Formats: sequence, C-alpha cells, structure tokens
Amino acid sequence: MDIQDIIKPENRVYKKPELLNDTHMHYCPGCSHGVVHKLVAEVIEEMGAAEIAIGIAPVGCAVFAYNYIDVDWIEAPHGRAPALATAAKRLQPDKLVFTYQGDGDMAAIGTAESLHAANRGENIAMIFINNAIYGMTGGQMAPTTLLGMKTSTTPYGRRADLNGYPLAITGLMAQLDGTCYVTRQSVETPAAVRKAKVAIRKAFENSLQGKGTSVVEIVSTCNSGWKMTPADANKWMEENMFKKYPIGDLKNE
Amino acid sequence: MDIQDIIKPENRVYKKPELLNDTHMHYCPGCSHGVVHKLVAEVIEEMGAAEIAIGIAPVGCAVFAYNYIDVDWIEAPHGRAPALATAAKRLQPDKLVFTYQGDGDMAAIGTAESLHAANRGENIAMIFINNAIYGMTGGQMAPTTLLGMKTSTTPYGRRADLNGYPLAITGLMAQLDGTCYVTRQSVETPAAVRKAKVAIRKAFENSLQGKGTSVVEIVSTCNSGWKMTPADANKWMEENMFKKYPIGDLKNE
Amino acid sequence: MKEEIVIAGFGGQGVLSMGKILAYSGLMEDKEVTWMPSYGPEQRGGTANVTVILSDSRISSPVLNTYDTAVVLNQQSLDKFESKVKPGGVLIYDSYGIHTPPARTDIRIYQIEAMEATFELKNAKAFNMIVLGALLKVKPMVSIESVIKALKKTLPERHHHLIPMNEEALKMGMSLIKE
Amino acid sequence: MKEEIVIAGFGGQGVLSMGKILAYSGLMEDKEVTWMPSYGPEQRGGTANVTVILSDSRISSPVLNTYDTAVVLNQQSLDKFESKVKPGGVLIYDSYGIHTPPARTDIRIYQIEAMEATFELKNAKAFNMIVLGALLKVKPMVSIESVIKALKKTLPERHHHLIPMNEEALKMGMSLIKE
Amino acid sequence: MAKIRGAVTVNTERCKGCNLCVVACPAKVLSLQPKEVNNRGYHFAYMSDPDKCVGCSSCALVCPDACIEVYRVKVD
Amino acid sequence: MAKIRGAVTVNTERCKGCNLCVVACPAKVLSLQPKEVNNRGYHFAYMSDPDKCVGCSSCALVCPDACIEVYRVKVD
Amino acid sequence: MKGNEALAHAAIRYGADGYFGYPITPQSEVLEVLEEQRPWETTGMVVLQAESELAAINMVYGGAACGKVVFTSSSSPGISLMQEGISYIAASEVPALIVNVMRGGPGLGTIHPSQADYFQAVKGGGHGDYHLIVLAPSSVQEMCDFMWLGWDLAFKYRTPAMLLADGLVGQMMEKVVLPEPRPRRTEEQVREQCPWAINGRKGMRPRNVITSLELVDEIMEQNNLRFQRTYREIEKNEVRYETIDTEDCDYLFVAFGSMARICQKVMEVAREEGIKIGLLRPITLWPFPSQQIKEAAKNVKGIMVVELSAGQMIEDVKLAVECNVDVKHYGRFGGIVPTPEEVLDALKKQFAINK
Amino acid sequence: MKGNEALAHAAIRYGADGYFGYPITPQSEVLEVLEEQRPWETTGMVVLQAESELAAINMVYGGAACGKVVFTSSSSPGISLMQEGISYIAASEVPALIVNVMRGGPGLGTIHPSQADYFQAVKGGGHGDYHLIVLAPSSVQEMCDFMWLGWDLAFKYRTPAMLLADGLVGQMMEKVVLPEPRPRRTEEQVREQCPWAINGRKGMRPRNVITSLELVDEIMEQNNLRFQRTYREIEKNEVRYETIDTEDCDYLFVAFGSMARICQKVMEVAREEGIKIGLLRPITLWPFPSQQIKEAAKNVKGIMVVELSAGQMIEDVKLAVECNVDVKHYGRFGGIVPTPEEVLDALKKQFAINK
Ligand SMILES: Cc1ncc(C[n+]2csc(CCOP(=O)(O)OP(=O)(O)O)c2C)c(N)n1
Ligand SMILES: Cc1ncc(C[n+]2csc(CCOP(=O)(O)OP(=O)(O)O)c2C)c(N)n1
Ligand code: SF4
Ligand code: SF4
Ligand code: SF4
Ligand code: SF4
Ligand code: SF4
Ligand code: SF4
Ligand SMILES: [Mg+2]
Ligand SMILES: [Mg+2]
Repeated sequence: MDIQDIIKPENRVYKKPELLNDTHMHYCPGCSHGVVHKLVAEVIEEMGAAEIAIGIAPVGCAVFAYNYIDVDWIEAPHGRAPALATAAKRLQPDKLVFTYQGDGDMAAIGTAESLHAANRGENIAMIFINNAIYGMTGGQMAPTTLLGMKTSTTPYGRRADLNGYPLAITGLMAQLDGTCYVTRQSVETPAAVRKAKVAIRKAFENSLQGKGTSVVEIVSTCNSGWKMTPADANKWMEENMFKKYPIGDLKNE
Repeated sequence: MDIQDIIKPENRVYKKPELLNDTHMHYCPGCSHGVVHKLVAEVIEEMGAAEIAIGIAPVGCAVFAYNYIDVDWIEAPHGRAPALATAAKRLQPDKLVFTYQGDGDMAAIGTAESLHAANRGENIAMIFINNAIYGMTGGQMAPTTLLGMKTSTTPYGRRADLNGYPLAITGLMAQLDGTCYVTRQSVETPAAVRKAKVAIRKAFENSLQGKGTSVVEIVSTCNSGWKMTPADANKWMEENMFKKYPIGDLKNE
Repeated sequence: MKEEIVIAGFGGQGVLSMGKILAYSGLMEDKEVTWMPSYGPEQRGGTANVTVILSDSRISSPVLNTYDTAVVLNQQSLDKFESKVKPGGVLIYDSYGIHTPPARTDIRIYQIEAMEATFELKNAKAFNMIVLGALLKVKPMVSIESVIKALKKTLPERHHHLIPMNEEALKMGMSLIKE
Repeated sequence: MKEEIVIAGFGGQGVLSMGKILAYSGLMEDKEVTWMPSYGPEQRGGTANVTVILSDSRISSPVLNTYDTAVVLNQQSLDKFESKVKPGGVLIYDSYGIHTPPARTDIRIYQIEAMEATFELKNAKAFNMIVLGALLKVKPMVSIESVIKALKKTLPERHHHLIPMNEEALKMGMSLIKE
Repeated sequence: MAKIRGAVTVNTERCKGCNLCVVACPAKVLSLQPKEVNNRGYHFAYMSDPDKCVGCSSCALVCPDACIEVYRVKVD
Repeated sequence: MAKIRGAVTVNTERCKGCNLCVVACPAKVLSLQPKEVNNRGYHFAYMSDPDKCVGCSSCALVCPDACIEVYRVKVD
Repeated sequence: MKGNEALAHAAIRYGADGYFGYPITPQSEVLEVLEEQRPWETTGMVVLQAESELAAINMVYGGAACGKVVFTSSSSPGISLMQEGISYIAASEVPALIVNVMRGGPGLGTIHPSQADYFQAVKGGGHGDYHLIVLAPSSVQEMCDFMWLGWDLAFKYRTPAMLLADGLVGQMMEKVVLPEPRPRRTEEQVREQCPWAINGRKGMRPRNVITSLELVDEIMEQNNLRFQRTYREIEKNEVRYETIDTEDCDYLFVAFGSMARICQKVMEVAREEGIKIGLLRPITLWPFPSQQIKEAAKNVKGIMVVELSAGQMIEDVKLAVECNVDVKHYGRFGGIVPTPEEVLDALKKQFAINK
Repeated sequence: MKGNEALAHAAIRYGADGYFGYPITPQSEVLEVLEEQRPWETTGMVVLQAESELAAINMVYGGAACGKVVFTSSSSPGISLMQEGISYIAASEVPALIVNVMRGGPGLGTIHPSQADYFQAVKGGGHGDYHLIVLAPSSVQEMCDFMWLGWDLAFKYRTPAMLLADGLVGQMMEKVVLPEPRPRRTEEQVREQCPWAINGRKGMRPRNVITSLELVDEIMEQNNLRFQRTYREIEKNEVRYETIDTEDCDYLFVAFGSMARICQKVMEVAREEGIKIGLLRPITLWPFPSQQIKEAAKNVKGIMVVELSAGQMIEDVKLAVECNVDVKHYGRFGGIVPTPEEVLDALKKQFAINK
C-alpha cells in the first residue's frame, strides 16, 4: 500500500485543531508552550466553546497566545491575569474564562492576585506553565527554579540562603477553600499529553459549571533557558522537576 | 496591712516595660494592639535587644507603633513591611528585625511580600494581628473576616459567593520551606498573654539566630470595628474566631 | 438668610450626626446646605468637628475660619473655636468638664448642661439632640417640624420608634439653655 | 578614520557576537567604538542586527540609517539593508538561502559561502568568524592580531583553547571572499 | 499560714476605661469609676474592693494600655 | 490478520526541527532533514522510514507546533 | 448626601456594570455605600472589594476590555499603585473611570484634602505617552454628574477618564439631584456599541484581542500616533470650564475643585472691599482650557493660581497665557485647606494691592 | 562594555550595599551582571532578585532607611509599579537610586528605546508634591559616572535620585573607564554620616523613626515646606547640562540622553550643509537647566526639542524660554529611534530652511 493511499482525508486520525490558527508561533523549537496551546485549542473546540471562551494572556513567553488560539483574548499586565479574569467572569458569568500564565507571572509578581482569585473561588480556570524559569526575559530565576539550578540570575546555581526556596504555589492553592480542582500535569510524552488534555477539559468545565477555581499546572521545559536540546530538557524535567513538583491531582472535589 | 504598705517599689511584681514609653496610645479602649505592643516591648527589654532592634510598622491601626515602643522603626507602605524587613535584615544581619502587621496589611495587599519573604526564609519575625477586619479605615472586611460576619463592606454579613472565603494565611506560611516557626496565639486572658509572650520571644530569638522566618499570629479583637464592648469582643473571638483560627503552633522546627 | 455654624466635641458625642440632622432639616426647608466634617481616625477618642452652612442662595466655600455660631462640647473645642466666632455671633457650650469658661464679651454666650441631663436620663444617646434643641432655641434657623422630618428621612425605618424620644430631648434642650 | 558597519542575519548566526569582537578589536587599537544591537525576544528565531562604529574621534550617534559597510546573512537582512549602504560602500552577503541577490551597481558587492563552509567543517560555530575574516579582507579596519587579542579578552579562560580554531576560520573567510 | 496580699495602682490618665482588667480580675477587686472621668473623658479603673487583691497580675497582663502596676507581699 | 498501516504529513514550514516527534515515535519512522531547511532556517522533520509507521499519533501529540497530521488504515 | 455617596449612587443609576476597589480614607464610603445598596440584587451590578489597588485597577482593566461600564476609586497612595494598570488601559484603548479622592502626600502623608496629584493625573503618572480625561468636581452635585460625563467621554473616545476630587468634596454633604436611573446595557447592546469588546466569538465572528503589546516598532508608532490623534480630537471637543465674574475683573483666580469653592468665597469678600476678582475654574484638567484662560486673562492685572499643592497647575496656566500676564501661585498643602481670608491676603500681597 | 553592565560595575565600585530588582527587558543585565560578579563574596554587597518591582522598591526603601547605599533598576512598566514606593521614599527623606531604562509605552508596549517617561520622572509619577533628582546619561561612560553622581546627590540632599536612561544607552556598548573601587561604609561611618539611619539604638541613643505619615496637618505642611526648601536648594546648586556649538548657532537642539547623541550626528551633517545648529543637552532633567536654555536661546532663530516621545520636555523648554523663541518639537515613538537624516529634515521643514 502506498503512502499516498493512506494519506486521505477519510483516514485522518489527528490534525491541528482549527482554533489553533496558521500563524507561526514565536516559541523556540520544542517549547512546551506550543503543546499546551494545542491542547487548549483542542479542548475549546471539542467543547464547542469558541463562542463563549475568553482567554487572559500573561506577560511571559505566552504573551502572544492571542495570536495563535482563535478565541477572544485580553493581554494582562505581568502577574495580573487572575484579576482581569475575575472581572471578565463576574461580569459575564455565562462565559468560559481562563488565564494562561507562566511561573513568574503566577508565582512571583502575581502571587497575591493568583491566591486571592483562587481564595474567592472565582469560576475561572488557570493554566499554569511551570518551566522553572523566566523564559521571555532570557532565562532568569523563577520562584519555581530548583535549588542548584543555573539560570542567568543564578549563574552558579540557586542557593536557598541567597535566593530562597523553590515555591510550589499550586500546593498552597489546593488548600484554599475557593479551589475545586488543582492538578499537576506535564506534556513530555504522548500519555502525559493525553492526561493534560483531560485535566484542562475538566478545569474548563468547572468554570462553566460554577464550581470554583481550577488550576492546571503543567510542569514544563524551557529548553532555551535551560540551555538543552528539547529532548534533553524533557528528560531533565522528568528526573529533576518531578521530584519537587510531582505529577497528579492535588485536589479534586 | 494598709494598701500603702503594699505599694512599695520592693513589692512591685508587674509594671509597664520601659520601652513602652509614656505617649498616649491612640488605640480604642480595649484594643488587642495595646497588649501586643506591651509584649513586644517586654520581650525586647528582657532580651536586652533595644540597641539592635528594628521594627517595621505597617499601615493599619498599628501605623503609629513607632510612637509607643522605643526602638528604631521604619513605617512601611501598606502591605510592604516584609520587603522593607528583608532589606533591613540582609543589610544588617546582626540586627533583630521584626514586622508588625494587621490582617489587611499581611493577607490582602501584602500577600505576595509576606509569602515571598517567608519563602526566602528571611531571618525576620513577623507579628501578625488578625482581628478579622480593617480597623484603621473604619471596619471594612479583611481577608480573614469570618463568613457571616458584618463589616462596613459586608453590611449583611460576609458571603463566600460574593466576597470569597476567610483566608488563614499563616496556614500557608507554615508550609513554606523558609519558615522555622509559625504559631497562632491570642491575648484575651492572662494565660493567653503569657503564652503569646513566649511565642514572641521565640520568634525574636530565631531572627537573631538566623533560623529562618518566624510568624506569630495573634488572633485579636477590634471591638470598634466589631461594634462590641471589649469584653464581649473577647468572648466573641473565643467562640467564633478560634474555630477558623485555632490557637497553637503550626510549625516549630 | 445665611448661617455658618461649627459644632465641635469628643468623637463619641454625636457631633457629626447632630450636624447632619441640622443640615437635613435645612434641606427640608428647601435651603442650600453644606456639611463638612473633620474626618479621619482621630475621631476615635479624639475630637471631631463639623461645619454646617444653611443659606437661601448658592454656598461658595464649605470651609470657613469664622462662624456665626459655634457649639462646643469639650474644653479643647472651646479653646479652638471661641476666637473664631464672628463678633456679635453666638457661642453655646456644654459645661461638663469645662475648667476655663469662655471669656469673650463681643459675642453672645450660652451654656447648657446637656451632659448632666443625660446622666439623669441615663440616656447618653439623647445628648446631641438636647444640644440641638438648645441651639435652635437660641437661633431658630430651622423649625422643630423640619428636624422631625429630617429624622424620619435619615433614620432607618426600624429606628423610627425613637423619634418621639428625640423630640423630647430637643424640647429639653430648649428649656435647659441659659445665657 | 571612521567605519560605520551593520551586520544582520538570523538570531542564531552569531551576528551580535561577531559585532562584539569587531568592536573589541577596535578597542585594542585604541579606537572609539560603539556597538548597538537590535535586541529583544525576536532574536530567538527571528532576525538580529548590530551597528558597529569604529572611529578615531568621539562618536556621536550609535544608530544610523546608512552604512559604509553592510554584512548580511539572510534574505530578510539583505532586503532590509541593501538600500542603506552609502554609495561607494560595501555589501557582503552569504549566498546560502539567498534567492534574490543584491542588484545595486553603485556599491561594491561581495559574496561569501560561509554557511556552505561550515557544513563542510561540520562546525556551525565557525560561521561568524569566517564572515568576519571576509569582512576584514575587504575592509581591513582592524588587524587580525587585534581580533585575536579581542578574543582573548572576551572569551572566558576555559574557552581559550578555541582561539586557534577561530583564527583558522578568520583566515578561511579571507580566502573565500569573492566579488 | 502565710497569706498573699496584693495591690495595684492604675495610671488614671493612661486608662481608657476598657473594663478588661475588671473582667480579668479573679477577685473582683476592680471597677470603673461610675461618674468621674479623666482628661480624655474616660471612666478609669480603680480598686473598688482593695482588700481582696492577691497581686496575681491578671489585670495588668490583659491591660492594653499598661496602666496597672502590681504589688505583692507575703503576710504572715 | 488485520494490520495497521499509518502515515504522517509534516507541515514543513511550520516545523521547527525540534526533534521531539523523532524521539517520541515508537517505530523510529521520523528524522530531521540533515541539510535542507525551510524558509525560517529549520531542518524539518520527515518520514525517513515511512513503512514502519503505525499511525499511533505519538509524534503528533508531542509536537509543539501541531505540524503533524496522522493517517491510519487497517490493511487486511 | 456626601460626595462619595453621590458618586456611588450616580454609578448605579448610570447602569454601571461593575465596581472594584480597595478601602482607603477618605473615600471608603464609595465601596461601603455600594455594598450597602446591594445593586447586584437590583440592576445586576457587580461590586467587589479587591485584595489591593493593583488587583482593583486590573479588574477594571478586565471589565473595561469586556466593554463593560466599570470603575474604581481610591486615594493618592492607592492611585500611585494603579499607574501601571492605568497606562495599560490607556494603551489598550478601553473606556474606564478612575476616581481619585486626593489626600495630602507625598508618602502616607495625611488623610486630609490635597490637590497635589494634579501632575500625576494630567501629565501621566504611568509610563509612556498617554492622557486621561481628567474631570475636577467642585460640588457634590458634580461628583454625581461627572461620573456620568466621565463614562460618556470614556466610551466616546475609548480612553480612561479620571475624576480628580479631594477629601473635601468627597466628605462634604450638600444637596444633590440624582439623575433618573437607566438600565444596564444588555449583551446585545454591548456587542453593537462596542464591537471590539471581549465577550466571546458569538456567531463565530473574528476573534477580538485587547492588548497593549506591539513589538513591531512601526506598528507601535502607528498606535501611538492614533492615540495622539484621539487626544487632539478630545482637546478640540471636550474642554470644559466655568467662569465667574470674569467680565469686569482686575485679577483672575484659576482654581479647580474645592479650591474653586473657596476662591468664590474670597471673591465675595473681596468685592465688598472693592477688589474685583474673577474665577476661571477648569473642569477638565486635561484637556486644559488653555485658550479660554488666555482669553480671560486678556484684561487682567494678574492671575493667581490657587491650589492645594506646592504649584502644579500653575505650569499649565503659564503655558496657556504665553507670558502675557503675571502668574502667581498660592498654595497650602499637607492636608491644610486655606481659609478665604488667607487667600485674599495672599492675593493682596503678591500683587501689592493696598485696600 | 554595555551600558547596563557599566552601571552594575559602577555600583559595586561605589561601595554599594545592596541591589534589589526584578527582571525586565531592556535592563535585565543589571541584575545578571551583579549575580555573575558575586559582590557579596568581595565587598559584601547584597544582591537580591525580588518577587516583583513593588517588593524591589520597598526593599530599596527599607535599605535606604537604614542609611545604606542601595538601588534598583527596571524599565517603564516596572517603574510605574514603583510609584507609591518612590513617593514614600521622597516623603521619608531617604537617599536612594532608581534606574529606569525606558522602553516604548504606554502599556506593555515595546522593548525598544523611548523617552516617554520624562513626565513621570520629572513631574512626579507618584502622588504628592515631590521631586526626584533626574540624571539622563547619554553614553555608557555616563551610565557609569551618573551612578556615582546620583548617590552623591541623593545622600547630600536625602532624596531619591533617578537615572533616566533608555534601551539604547542600556544596550549600547562603548569604551568606558571604570572608577577605582571604594570600600563600603562601615556601620560606624553610617552612624556618623547618617545619624537618622535605622540601625538600632546603639548606646541607647534616642530612637530613630523613618516615616512619611503625619496626621497633624500643620506638621505635615511643615514637612512639605522643608521638602520644597530642599528642592529650591537643589535647583540652585545641582543643575547640570552640556552645550555643543551653541556659541554661533542659528538653531538650537534641546535633547537628552540618546537623542542628544543622534542630534550631534545631525549637527555634523548640517554644518556640512552650512546650517549651524547648537545643542543644549540637559543632564539633570530635574532640576531643569531653564536659565541656561534661556541664555543659549538668546540669539537663535528657533529651538527644536527632539525627544523619543510625543512631546514632554518641550513644556519645560517653553517655560524656560518664556515665549522669547519659537519652540518646535520632533519626536518618534513606540520604540523607533529616528535617524539623523530624518531629524535634519524635520528641522528644515519646521523652520522653513531651504538649503
Ligand atoms: C511589570 C513587569 N515586570 C517585568 C516584566 C518583564 N517580564 C516579562 S515576562 C517576565 C517573566 C516571564 O516568566 P514566566 O512568567 O515564567 O513565563 P515564561 O516566559 O517562562 O513562560 C518578566 C519578568 C514586565 N513585562 N512587566
Ligand atoms: C496603598 C494603600 N491602600 C489602602 C490604604 C488604606 N488603609 C490603611 S490601613 C488599611 C487596612 C488596615 O487593616 P489591617 O491591616 O487589618 O490593620 P488593623 O487596622 O485592623 O490593625 C487600609 C486599607 C493605604 N493607606 N494605602
Ligand atoms: S524561552 Fe523557553 S519558554 Fe520561551 S519560547 Fe523559548 S523555550 Fe519556550
Ligand atoms: S479600630 Fe479596632 S484595631 Fe483599631 S484601635 Fe480601634 S479597636 Fe483597635
Ligand atoms: S492583681 Fe489580681 S487580684 Fe489584684 S486587682 Fe489585679 S487581677 Fe485582681
Ligand atoms: S484594662 Fe487598663 S485601660 Fe482598661 S480599664 Fe483596666 S486599667 Fe484601664
Ligand atoms: S515535533 Fe513538530 S516541530 Fe518538532 S520536529 Fe517534529 S514536526 Fe517539527
Ligand atoms: S504516527 Fe506513530 S508510528 Fe507514525 S510517525 Fe508518528 S509516532 Fe511514529
Ligand atoms: Mg516560566
Ligand atoms: Mg485588621
């Protein structure tokens, strides 16, 4: 059987979701952001929710998310996506409102906004890309950077005494009364990608059902910032990041 | 034996600490702030630490703490005391640096600064007056306000759906790797006052010994804001606040 | 007609609400009014004061430094405002806790023992209404009816049963005032 | 003497560091220099360029819109900078991936197949040194010795063993350049 | 048998009449002045039943304004 | 016996040559172009051993740029 | 009704969709009155006490991006915290209303009235070239009216507007006529009137994006040029001011907000003394009534700018009159409000008037 | 050496005690170079990546209150977030240095060079009447030198100072001579030179308090009057500027920072064409060299203010020349830096020069 006989519309089992448009994504080759974008687009498409979806983009590498996923977007100031989402959802309770934030955005400058939105139980979903580094600005330490990890602002490795400890912010969010679902996923293998998608879907459904705040942390790589090949970055992540940020549900009510 | 025979210097068993000066404190009659001020002054005095103590005052009813306790003070912007304390301590590691903050200051506007200072394990002590209300500005809802509680911004009682849930921020701080001691105390009875003092002393000693961040939450009353007599406020606190904010150590390493 | 009044006393004495009722009473008579409090945390325990202006025409500045009438309810307020009464104006003071009574001779000075009266009534809440009554006796700038109307407008429904008590207090104030 | 140069190409091609070494080489010869990059996230994947000025006297503006020399390493850069070479100036381009070669006749145009050379060398890192060699062949604004000195100064100690390789690449560039 | 006798002094100008010492005293020694006020207008605390004081310091510990000094003697 | 045959297409202009699909493919079907690059200068992925493809979609799932479409047929 | 209360009621009646704020003296009543009124049970308006001013302004940003009628209020230090958010709102071209009930600064300062945030409001306290439409109420009635006007203008030009009041106007009570309540806009109306709004791609319309980011410099410059065109348009159409006794005056006061009230009292007193003073009260501090001041200044002997600050608006007045008139300043600050007598004395001294 | 790098090295050599900052393009190198240099192992200087700009400025406030030599750096949006803190620092009269490497705004804008935060820096982006001493470097050498100058002035007047640079000067590399390193001050020296500093009541000296709060309006006003006296003093002593070819020029450029560099190139070209242009480059943007500009403007036919903004400094230039000269503006914005040719064309057009 010839390849061309296989490649026919009726045989297609996987394709780019429509909502992920044709714009070239500015991400570095192999960046986890791309995979998560794809999943977000797929979930919205499968939920038939494009007409009611509102995304809040962060400041961070995902700042241009609005150029790639074809739903309505607001681009928030660094760290403030949860505040914007709070208003967007409270003022339009029938909409599907989600934020998409990096670890600097969520766990450093946006700590107060993230925790308080979650504590109020805003009916929003937060997609949280934890790549343990500031990708956008060139690889500085993030709150989630592991001890010993080298970044452009911890060139000799992160030290607790100088730079503080890695912060597992979803662990804190899971304890707040306002959250209904807090989970930690990753996207480095096909199986992980499938699970992450299920988690995102659940979070989005929670938003529509008004169950409270859902947080989906995606433990991710930033191969540029980590100065590794994408494949090596995935391996390094599994071996090192998963220890501090173990995959699985932290809360599921 | 006549009263005047008892009231002699040699018989004195309790007096105002010297470091609590003679300035009239602006607090409402019966306010918990006064008791805690007294304890802070006593502890510093007993530790002989007046020459190295640096207090960081909040914005909140305790904004004038610097007028009453005779040590060096900086008055921080609302919520930012932990940031000031971080610098004061890192730049002067031999000093005893503590913050004194209300619940609005610590758990609302200052959430990020509080959590990050604690997460970095700054060698400071944080005295945290949780009176479940914004005293200074006239009795508005605080993050720690209980559900159902009436304040000037929840005149019909706090509702989770409208106003979010009460936030037990020390619970979060206890989970951070940077904290060495997190405790919840109160000052409504003589016994409680004694225990609170021991806790403050421990926190201050931790600061000097460089053990990490110590947090002493004092579950407090604001009888003005609560619109009760001081004695009723104490009772109400015991019956209601202690349920959400149970007294005791949350972490002691 | 234009009346520029300052009312001053301890935070807890109901100074601001007395001014408010006076202002509302003016409104009831279709006057222009302004009510400008000193505000802030110092009210708690400290002293408070309020400037009320009633006028038939548009009011310019809501803050003043001289007044037609001053109502002062403690020593600090007396010290502060005695000199700010316009010559020929009126000063009313509660004598409780006053150790240095007013001394000006170019103004009309009245005294009222409202605090004492509340001790007898065992009703501290009546205090400011007694004082208001006294003020209106000396300067009938608004009618008692307007005050009652104002009370009805400003008090929440559930407190309307207190209005007769307030009326009593007003009348008591009118009878207690002395030069 | 004053040389105003722009170097432009893909983000990963070492455009900025090539400019940096050129600037440092100028410093070694006690020249005034400025090095002004285009910067930002677009460098990743996108294009980057740097303006380097070498001069015997104080340099005013570090940004320009016409240049004595342009070194362009991909089509976008060629499109952007061809027109900005001063009449009589020099344009050097790497032919790899160029589909529309430069067409101006009032400037001197040189071509170098540096990318091809790196494929052969299997050493992508040599690329910018080959190009720099080519540039210095056409415009010997600094000496090879100064470049080596500059490399010594800017490379961390542990990378000093790479200097001979760099020198090779420079020489290769000098030989590869053609009009 | 050795008996403990106590006494307290109240800094009446500092006192705000909050009543917390009155409530805290296990021996019901203290009261607020019913009518007299200090310069700030507060009905301050005083020993209304001084003989019962055992000098336990409870009142002083809870006093927010540190107005109370406590004295104690053993009486044989 | 029914056998599964698969094939993929790669959007070569979208591909950034990250190699993740190559690593993820259980059947070692994919490689990056050794020399050829797309307009952005990337060595894009292609089926270097197309017959082995079973259409499992692993490559497509992990592709950050959603370049891969997967096709699958049952062959008897 | 207090100024702060009037403002809250005006908002509900305008059909506001949301308020987001954080308590601070002297304007906490705004939130308190809204919470007390429970508009969510009547009009459906959302009222939320945010965790900080930063959160509040960003909630406003989020709401404004959705095409909703939203506002926040605060006082000086809180407004400083909002500067990044305000710059974003301006750059994103969304309509929003920000109320600053000024208190004395700098720093924590005092809670008493001040006008020392004039520069911050009109020159841009945030980064970048942007402007707020700045309205300065001087009565409780205007506290109410300018809420409506502020939103009208904000929506007309898709730009943030600010009510720059002070503790005096906020805390003062006077008569006020509240406008008839209007219903909130329906989603349909929002879609029609604000086609740019973020409310989901209903009918699969092309996606809307609200952003202030633009890394292509040429486009970013185009954006900025568009902002500037809007600003020129606003300057042309929206200057508002009030003049009192300017026809025959020898001296001119320029003052805004509560200071303009006090100046009126001064003028009353001064006329009695035979000194003829007029008042030009800028209502829009930006756009500034430069032309009008130049006009009014034509025949006067001098101008005194009276502000509760060390001298800020005076710069704009000087620029306005183009050096044709002597411009002096009188200011008190740190929470102190000058009395009418004092202002008159200052005028006499500065212009050597001997009456 | 890059401008941002020079700045970091200058700080270590000055004997700085602490840096607190949060990454943002185009100035993240400041923190990166400091972390790379590890001064805590040599001079004992503290370097800390804060969780946000808000935290950073408040760490600076805390450190400054302790009499320490501290600074932070950021870029436009980050600086907007610092406005409350800056106002507090000014009000508390403590010395501190804040570096703004400006980028194009408003909002998130672009990361490319801009000068549109001029107003924010010189008029006060925060609330209340305060001023920063604002230094505008136009070369990498000045990035280095003005760190030293900035701290010297900040300590001399107990007031915050700002280095207002832009992406161009920050990212540009040129020759720089670093000053000889100096040791950090000992605690003894701090106690001697800064008796107000918060460092514990050693020897039971009376307590020190650093605060910006004052609820007694009369005292608050006194504080403000003291600030104003300091500002007048600074205006008298600390105006700095550079003039080039102003003696015989027909036209005068007024430009600061990187724009002044570009203007110099324009002048070179213009002189060749026979157009004589001079340049007055304000080095201190506040205090502004008003007197000097007025002086330099005496014999020129026109002034062109060239800024990377829609026109901000032009207001101060107009106020300076008191309407005696025609003042025009040329600006590009949104991250675009004009080329010399463009600026010259603009000058010719605006003043109808036909050469
Ligand atoms: C107020 C403000 N501060 C700082 C920045 C600079 N900045 C842009 S993105 C970013 C951090 C990005 O890291 P992260 O949130 O982890 O996202 P990532 O790029 O890693 O996905 C920073 C600090 C900014 N734009 N605004
Ligand atoms: C930036 C800023 N926002 C708001 C305020 C107003 N404010 C002063 S104190 C305070 C809250 C006080 O509450 P809390 O921290 O609980 O202290 P308490 O008075 O109850 O002891 C607020 C909101 C301020 N001064 N600055
Ligand atoms: S810098 Fe890191 S996070 Fe950003 S696009 Fe590149 S790999 Fe992804
Ligand atoms: S308002 Fe509350 S917290 Fe403040 S002094 Fe009064 S009782 Fe204490
Ligand atoms: S010392 Fe003890 S017994 Fe005496 S008054 Fe105080 S509480 Fe009562
Ligand atoms: S507890 Fe202190 S302040 Fe309260 S009544 Fe007793 S003595 Fe007075
Ligand atoms: S995973 Fe996608 S982007 Fe990466 S090499 Fe494969 S097809 Fe290309
Ligand atoms: S579909 Fe499966 S077998 Fe085929 S190329 Fe992709 S990963 Fe390999
Ligand atoms: Mg990250
Ligand atoms: Mg509180």
